[in-house]
Amino acid sequence: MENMLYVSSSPHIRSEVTTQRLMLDVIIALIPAAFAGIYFFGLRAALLIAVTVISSVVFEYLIRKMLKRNTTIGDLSAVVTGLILALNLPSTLPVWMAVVGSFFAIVIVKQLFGGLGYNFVNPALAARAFLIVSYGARMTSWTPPLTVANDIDALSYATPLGALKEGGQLPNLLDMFIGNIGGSLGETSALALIVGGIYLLVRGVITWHIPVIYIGTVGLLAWIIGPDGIFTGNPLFHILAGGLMLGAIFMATDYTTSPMTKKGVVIYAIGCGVLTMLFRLYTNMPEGVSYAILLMNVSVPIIDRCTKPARFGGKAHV
Amino acid sequence: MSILIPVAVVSGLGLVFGLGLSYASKVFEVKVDERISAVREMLPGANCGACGYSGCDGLAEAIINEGVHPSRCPVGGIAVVNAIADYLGIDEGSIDVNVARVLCQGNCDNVVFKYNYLGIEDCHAANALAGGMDACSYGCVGLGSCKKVCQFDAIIVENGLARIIPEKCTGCGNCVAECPKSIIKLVPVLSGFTVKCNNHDKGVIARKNCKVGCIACQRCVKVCPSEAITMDNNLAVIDPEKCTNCGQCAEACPQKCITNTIVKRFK
Amino acid sequence: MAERKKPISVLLNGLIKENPTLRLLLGMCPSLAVTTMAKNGLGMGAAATFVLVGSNLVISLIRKIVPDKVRIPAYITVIATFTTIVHLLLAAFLPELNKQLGIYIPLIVVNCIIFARAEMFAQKNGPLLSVLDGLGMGAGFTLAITAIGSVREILGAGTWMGIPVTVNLFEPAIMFILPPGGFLVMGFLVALFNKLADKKDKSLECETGCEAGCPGCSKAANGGEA
Amino acid sequence: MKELFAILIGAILVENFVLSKFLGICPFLGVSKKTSTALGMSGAVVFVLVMSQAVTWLANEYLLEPYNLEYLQTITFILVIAALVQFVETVLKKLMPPLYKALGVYLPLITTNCAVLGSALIFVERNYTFIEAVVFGFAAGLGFTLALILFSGIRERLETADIPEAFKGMPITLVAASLVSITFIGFAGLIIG
Amino acid sequence: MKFQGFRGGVHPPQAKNTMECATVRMGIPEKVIIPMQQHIGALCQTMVKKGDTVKVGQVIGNSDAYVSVPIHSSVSGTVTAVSERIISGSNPVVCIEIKPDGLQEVSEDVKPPVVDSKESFIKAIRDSGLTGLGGAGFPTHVKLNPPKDAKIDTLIINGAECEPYITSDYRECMENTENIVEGIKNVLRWTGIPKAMIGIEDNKPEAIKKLKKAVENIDNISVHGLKTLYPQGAEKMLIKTLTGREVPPGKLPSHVGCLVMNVASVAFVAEYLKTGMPLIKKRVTVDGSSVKTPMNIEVLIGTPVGEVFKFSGGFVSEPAKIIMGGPMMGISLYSDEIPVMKYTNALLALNEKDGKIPEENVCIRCGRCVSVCPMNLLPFDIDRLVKANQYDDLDKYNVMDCIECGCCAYTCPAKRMLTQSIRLGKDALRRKAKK
Amino acid sequence: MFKDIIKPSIILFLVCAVMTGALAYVNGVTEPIIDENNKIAEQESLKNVFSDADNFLDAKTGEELKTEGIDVSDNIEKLYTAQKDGQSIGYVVSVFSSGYGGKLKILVGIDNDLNIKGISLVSHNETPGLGANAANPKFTDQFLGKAPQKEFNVVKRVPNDDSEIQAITAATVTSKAVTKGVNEAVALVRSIVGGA
Ligand SMILES: Cc1cc2nc3c(=O)[nH]c(=O)nc-3n(C[C@H](O)[C@H](O)[C@H](O)COP(=O)(O)O)c2cc1C
Ligand SMILES: Cc1cc2nc3c(=O)[nH]c(=O)nc-3n(C[C@H](O)[C@H](O)[C@H](O)COP(=O)(O)O)c2cc1C
Ligand SMILES: Cc1cc2nc3c(=O)[nH]c(=O)nc-3n(C[C@H](O)[C@H](O)[C@H](O)COP(=O)(O)O)c2cc1C
Ligand SMILES: Cc1cc2nc3c(=O)[nH]c(=O)nc-3n(C[C@H](O)[C@H](O)[C@H](O)CO)c2cc1C
Ligand code: SF4
Ligand code: SF4
Ligand code: SF4
Ligand code: SF4
Ligand code: FES
Repeated sequence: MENMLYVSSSPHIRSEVTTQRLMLDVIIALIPAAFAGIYFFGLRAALLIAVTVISSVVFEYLIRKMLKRNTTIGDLSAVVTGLILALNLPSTLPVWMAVVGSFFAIVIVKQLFGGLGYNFVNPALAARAFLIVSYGARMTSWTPPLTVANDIDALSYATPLGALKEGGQLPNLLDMFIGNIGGSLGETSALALIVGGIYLLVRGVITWHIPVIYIGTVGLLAWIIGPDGIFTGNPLFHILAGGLMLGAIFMATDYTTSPMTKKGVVIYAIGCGVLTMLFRLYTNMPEGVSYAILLMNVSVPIIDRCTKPARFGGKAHV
Repeated sequence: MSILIPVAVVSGLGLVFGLGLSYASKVFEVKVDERISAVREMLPGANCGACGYSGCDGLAEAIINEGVHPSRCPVGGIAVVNAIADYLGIDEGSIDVNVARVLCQGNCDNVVFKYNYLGIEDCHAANALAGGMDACSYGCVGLGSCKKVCQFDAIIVENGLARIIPEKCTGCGNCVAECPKSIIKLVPVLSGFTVKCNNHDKGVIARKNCKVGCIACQRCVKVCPSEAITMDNNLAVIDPEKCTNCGQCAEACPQKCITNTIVKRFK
Repeated sequence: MAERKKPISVLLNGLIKENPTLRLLLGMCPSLAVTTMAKNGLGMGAAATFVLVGSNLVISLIRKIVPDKVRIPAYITVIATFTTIVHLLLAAFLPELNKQLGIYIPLIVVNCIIFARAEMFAQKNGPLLSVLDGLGMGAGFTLAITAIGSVREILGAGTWMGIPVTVNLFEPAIMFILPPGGFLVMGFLVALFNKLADKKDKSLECETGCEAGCPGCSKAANGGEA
Repeated sequence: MKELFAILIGAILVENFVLSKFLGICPFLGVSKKTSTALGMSGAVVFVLVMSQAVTWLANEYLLEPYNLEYLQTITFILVIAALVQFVETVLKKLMPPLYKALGVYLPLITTNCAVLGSALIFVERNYTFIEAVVFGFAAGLGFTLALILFSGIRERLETADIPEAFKGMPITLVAASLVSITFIGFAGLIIG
Repeated sequence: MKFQGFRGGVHPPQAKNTMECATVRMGIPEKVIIPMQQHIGALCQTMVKKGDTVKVGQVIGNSDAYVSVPIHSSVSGTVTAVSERIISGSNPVVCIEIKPDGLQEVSEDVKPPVVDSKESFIKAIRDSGLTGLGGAGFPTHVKLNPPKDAKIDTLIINGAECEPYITSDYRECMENTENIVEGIKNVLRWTGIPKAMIGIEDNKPEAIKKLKKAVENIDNISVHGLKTLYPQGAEKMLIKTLTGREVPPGKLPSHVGCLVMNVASVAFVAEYLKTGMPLIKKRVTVDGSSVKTPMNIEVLIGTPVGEVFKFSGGFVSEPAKIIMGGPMMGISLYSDEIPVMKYTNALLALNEKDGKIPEENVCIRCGRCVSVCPMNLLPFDIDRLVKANQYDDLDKYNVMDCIECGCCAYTCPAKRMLTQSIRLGKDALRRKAKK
Repeated sequence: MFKDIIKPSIILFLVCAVMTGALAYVNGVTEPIIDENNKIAEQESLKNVFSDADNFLDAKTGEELKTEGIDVSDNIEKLYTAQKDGQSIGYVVSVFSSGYGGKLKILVGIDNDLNIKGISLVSHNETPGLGANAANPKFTDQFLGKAPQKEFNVVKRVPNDDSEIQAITAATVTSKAVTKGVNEAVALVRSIVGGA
């Protein structure tokens, strides 16, 4: 034998799935939602998407360089973060604020904690929360979709949930399903998001547990706690409104910030659902998905700790 | 009046609490030995466990309760031992100041490899796979398991070989226990010439595997004026008690595996 | 404590090497709560310094006569007295600031810095050194929280000491004057300070600074494990 | 009853002592390294908060108010709390060693914990009744517990994270606290009752 | 019978290219190298020295220890060396090198054993040199003689062969069906176990059919098709699938009334009782991307793997990695001088592309490792602690339960070396326990 | 006995006594000043919302008003009477309302003709930059002038008439809370002065 052989510990084969491939799949799955956003909110939406994605990648590159670490933009997770952040922004947001959001997501939430896999809250969502807290007015000035823009006062267009809170005119469910309503540029079209979600399911990137249980919990609670007493709610309205679809399919499922075990995932998804409805119904904020997911992110370490799988052939140890 | 009432209220409280607390501490008194915490304070606080107790707290307890001698702590050195001995009024005893030494010079340039290792950077991990990638099965694997356990940053691994910085090493022995090849030895700081090799293979094999390994040619044995060198299963060993640091062995060694490791600081 | 301490080094100690806020991480609550504005930092710092100096002085004077059993209540009484005095003075002469600082003024009494200095320093040293230590620590505290306040005010409100400074540069991010901003700015400043301050001296870094058994320090954490 | 519930939820979620009121930060940062220690500390804090709220309320009602001595609140409260804590500690040590082992080490740390004195000052400010004050103390303790437990889980995870050198230790802990605090802002607008 | 199954598992590509390759017998090699430890248990002492002549079946290594088996010469010839070599573990093992004389003269000790009681049966099994042929290499006579208080009610015959590439057990089932059935009967008879179950993964329908036919008329032997899912063949999983019982941590199959034997092991029992020829040869699958003609070969134990490859027709490309065993559990060899041993069931030669292991990336907490681990462990967490040198916290994670199946590392998208990390953790815990 | 119990107690007693003595002294000095400060501050804040007045009579609390048979909502804290040259020219109402971050306290100055003279947010816990902007004159000035017959209404666009109040962007909750407080204050004064 002339050449030196490789020696390594078993197993000697690895599956085809790679981090990069998973992230690429998420990007592909988000494309319908991104296009829906551009369709309904115009080129401004496209600009915001481009800006957040590029700035996220650039920040990721620069901060790793600064910290003298290897470059990780190749794993595409920064692209996912940028894309999801963009979909969470109103299309009117000043561009520089979107860049600040990317900075917060990538540098403070992700890389300060060690980068991919180490952050304990969802970077894109934390950045959104940061922007809401910092620039509340800008983050809640919704414009109507281009398709309905001409006849209504542009400045005060309400999202479905906003309208529910303020007693405005509720949009019809079909518009909500297609995305012909106000809101963040990527959250309005349930259709596009579901298409993406099915792609992720088929590719095995996510399992059905989080989206289905999350959305199911919201629907159930919406039905139970109706406006006219118990069991009078309209689950479909709450399911299609706000950022629930985007949140349940793409954000609550983020690996890094969701539990590791099946049991944990169930608790987590139910928690997300309950908190979402708590925020929607019992706070002054019309929308609760972001904070619900963030709060459950924060609880993940404890959930993980309490849901260690039972030992094979015996009781769980500690 | 405006002064009397407040004074009465607060100092009344003070009196009540003073009485209550003093009384309670008398009634509910639980003895603790202050000496333990005093000794604990004097120990270095590295919690390295080199003394064989559960960290410095453990040793402090053992010193007081079991009469263990303070020189059990190899880390603090004479100063700490003296301080504790003074405090407890006991004999200082003697402590050997030891320093760790890696008995191998087989870095990536010197040693021949037998395979291409793909795996975790850890000596135990590589060692589990056919004894590591070095053709010499006695030598330093060079993936730094020792470095990971040294709390004093005294070990660096360069070019596939661990090296100990004697100025930083406290002789705690953690690395000695960790090395899968058992090639780190604690030696008295003042010992000078050392055979930096651990290879017990026959000369031919040793020469084939490593450029700087001991090939058991016995030249050092012959040249040593104080008969301090013996052969142990194909490996030269220097007895520090007998060694006079004359350095003739180092010159005689064709493989250059005897070196003067005495450190300036200790001279 | 055999070695003699130099008054100057005692005074300067608190500024950087053992900066109570950024190095020893004592008295975190006021450092975070009142620092929404630089001005509050100054006010809070001055108030705390007054209490520190006063209590250090009194405690170093009475340290020999107070028996161990009632040491804690006695010291606390002293500290509480000075705190109340400050509170009353503020209410009388600077009512605006008093309102801004709210319950954090009476809370100076439980500020770990003060108790820690009483236990660590005044307890063991004479009045002169104790006063200097109080001054140094107080100055360090003031400096630190004014710095935190400045950063938060500039980023979060676009003003400094109430003066607009960023008018057209950027829209201030309100988060910085809310609780999360406090933690964030503090985190960055501590990181910066660790980098600036004596690098070799790692052990001091937050973990083992306080010997008074103050909550912030590792003794608390380790205590639970033992 | 509804009032009490509002106080309870309010103090746990909306005005969480640690995350939005900045009270009790020192133990929050100091004792959150391990979930087990966090549990111990939380237990001790809840215990002391409930006891001290009761005692300080009584002291305020029957010693200070009758004589118009409100300005002595600080000194009286802190004295009462210090004595209480020390007394409890001594008694526990002797009578209930297991409980002392679990809570004891934290007790002395609590005297200098803003949360205890802070909640006493707050009940005065808000004119709470005895029951309300005690419930408030209990809820504040629970809020502290919630924050501490969640945070300890996160910190255990940070333990093995690959954090930049300058941020290792306290700085990253503070940044993490900031993020947790952002998430709690979600509760800020909770309409209770 | 209901499929109970186990949790987790993975589906690596099967690559069973040699299913239809009937076993070819390889001749006598240039030299054989026989290590004195080919089993779990005590090392054997050498019974011969350099220069001695030995015959086929002659005992050349033995030990007084109970958990150990004798080692026989697989050739007749002259001992040319007795020396320590590194095989695959960290410590060198004494090996006897024999130069065959080509005559294959059989030792006079080789004769059918007289078996008339359980004791004599156990003794015969020990003398046969049989250690588990399923890959673990545990001395079979120890297994067959469980502690008195263990009531064994089921003999499980492991024909799962869940690893990719390997088909040697399948060939065993196809070519040696009678011996398998007879071996089972023998074991049942002498150990008093009432029934036997044969488990075979359902990607081998022919074998299932054939064995079903063979046991048609036997009441207490049944054949079960198993879902094709790695690591179906691991004994704890197999027991769970076939009987629904879970072997508790740290306990043996006998704890739940089971005894697991590989198909080749039982077939060998039958053969030995008939002929008395000890374990000197092994059926080995030769495959992999560098191998020209994948095939099943019957090889004399001690044959250097290089010669086996040469016999199979050599390589299409320079191999970058040689694996003894399957790709999931096998050991990668550093040299082609390493001999085939009793437990060797496959030899794989992989080319550069297949042989290289991708670089580790950071864990993205995807949870895949957790969901595939058949032992319900948290591989990412163990890995995290091991990498951080935090061995103290490791006890809580049941590290010792890991069966090193490799599912976690196989499935990890970040390509983390989880199984190796866990081995390291086990190693550290063992060292700690020793201290 | 003495050393263990009595002595510590005496010392603690003495420390407390001395310290409290000092405190009581300081309090003696500062108390009048603080009281004075508070009074001035109160007058100032009242004057802020009713600059025409030169004196404010001591307040009546909501409870007291109730006993006088005036219909007041629970949110009314106090009612001050504003005087000019000894003549009552109007009222200042201190009213609570619940905003985004909890209670708001609002002072509303209203003259006898139901003209709103001034509004100020005395204390609130609203989010800086959002709800807190309700304290800005930009928002509060919308209320000045004659109180509408019905009530003030919050709208999210440019107001059409004087009874409409434009909400602060993204702080509708606060805007509504302030408006509700003002409406209650107006209702109270209306019931006192009658009709107009
Ligand atoms: C120390 C030790 C003792 C064992 N003792 C027995 C035994 O008494 N009875 C038995 O049936 N198997 C025994 N085994 C064998 C195991 O049950 C098992 O077959 C062997 O470890 C291989 O497992 P695997 O093939 O799943 O890898 C023992 C194994 C070891 C390592
Ligand atoms: C992950 C794993 C996979 C295994 N796969 C098989 C297999 O496919 N076939 C087999 O006979 N033994 C397999 N084994 C070994 C069995 O656990 C067990 O040791 C063997 O069946 C016992 O029989 P033996 O002692 O006759 O070898 C596997 C072990 C492990 C840990
Ligand atoms: C962190 C945060 C703080 C907020 N603060 C206030 C506030 O102080 N006052 C307020 O009216 N709304 C506040 N809001 C917004 C409300 O939740 C709600 O969105 C808004 O009042 C609805 O008004 P709009 O219809 O004008 O958007 C805040 C929201 C967030 C997320
Ligand atoms: C299914 C899936 C969902 C993801 N969702 C998010 C997300 O909501 N926000 C985000 O910043 N990154 C997301 N990522 C990318 C990546 O996991 C994330 O940046 C990590 O949290 C960084 O450590 C997602 C990745 C995957 C595979
Ligand atoms: S080099 Fe070894 S003996 Fe020396 S301090 Fe480090 S671990 Fe201890
Ligand atoms: S000395 Fe030992 S532990 Fe250190 S690198 Fe070499 S082989 Fe590894
Ligand atoms: S190798 Fe161990 S940890 Fe990994 S899947 Fe298999 S049993 Fe689980
Ligand atoms: S499979 Fe790999 S990336 Fe996924 S959780 Fe496990 S170790 Fe992490
Ligand atoms: S300052 Fe608040 S607990 Fe220390």
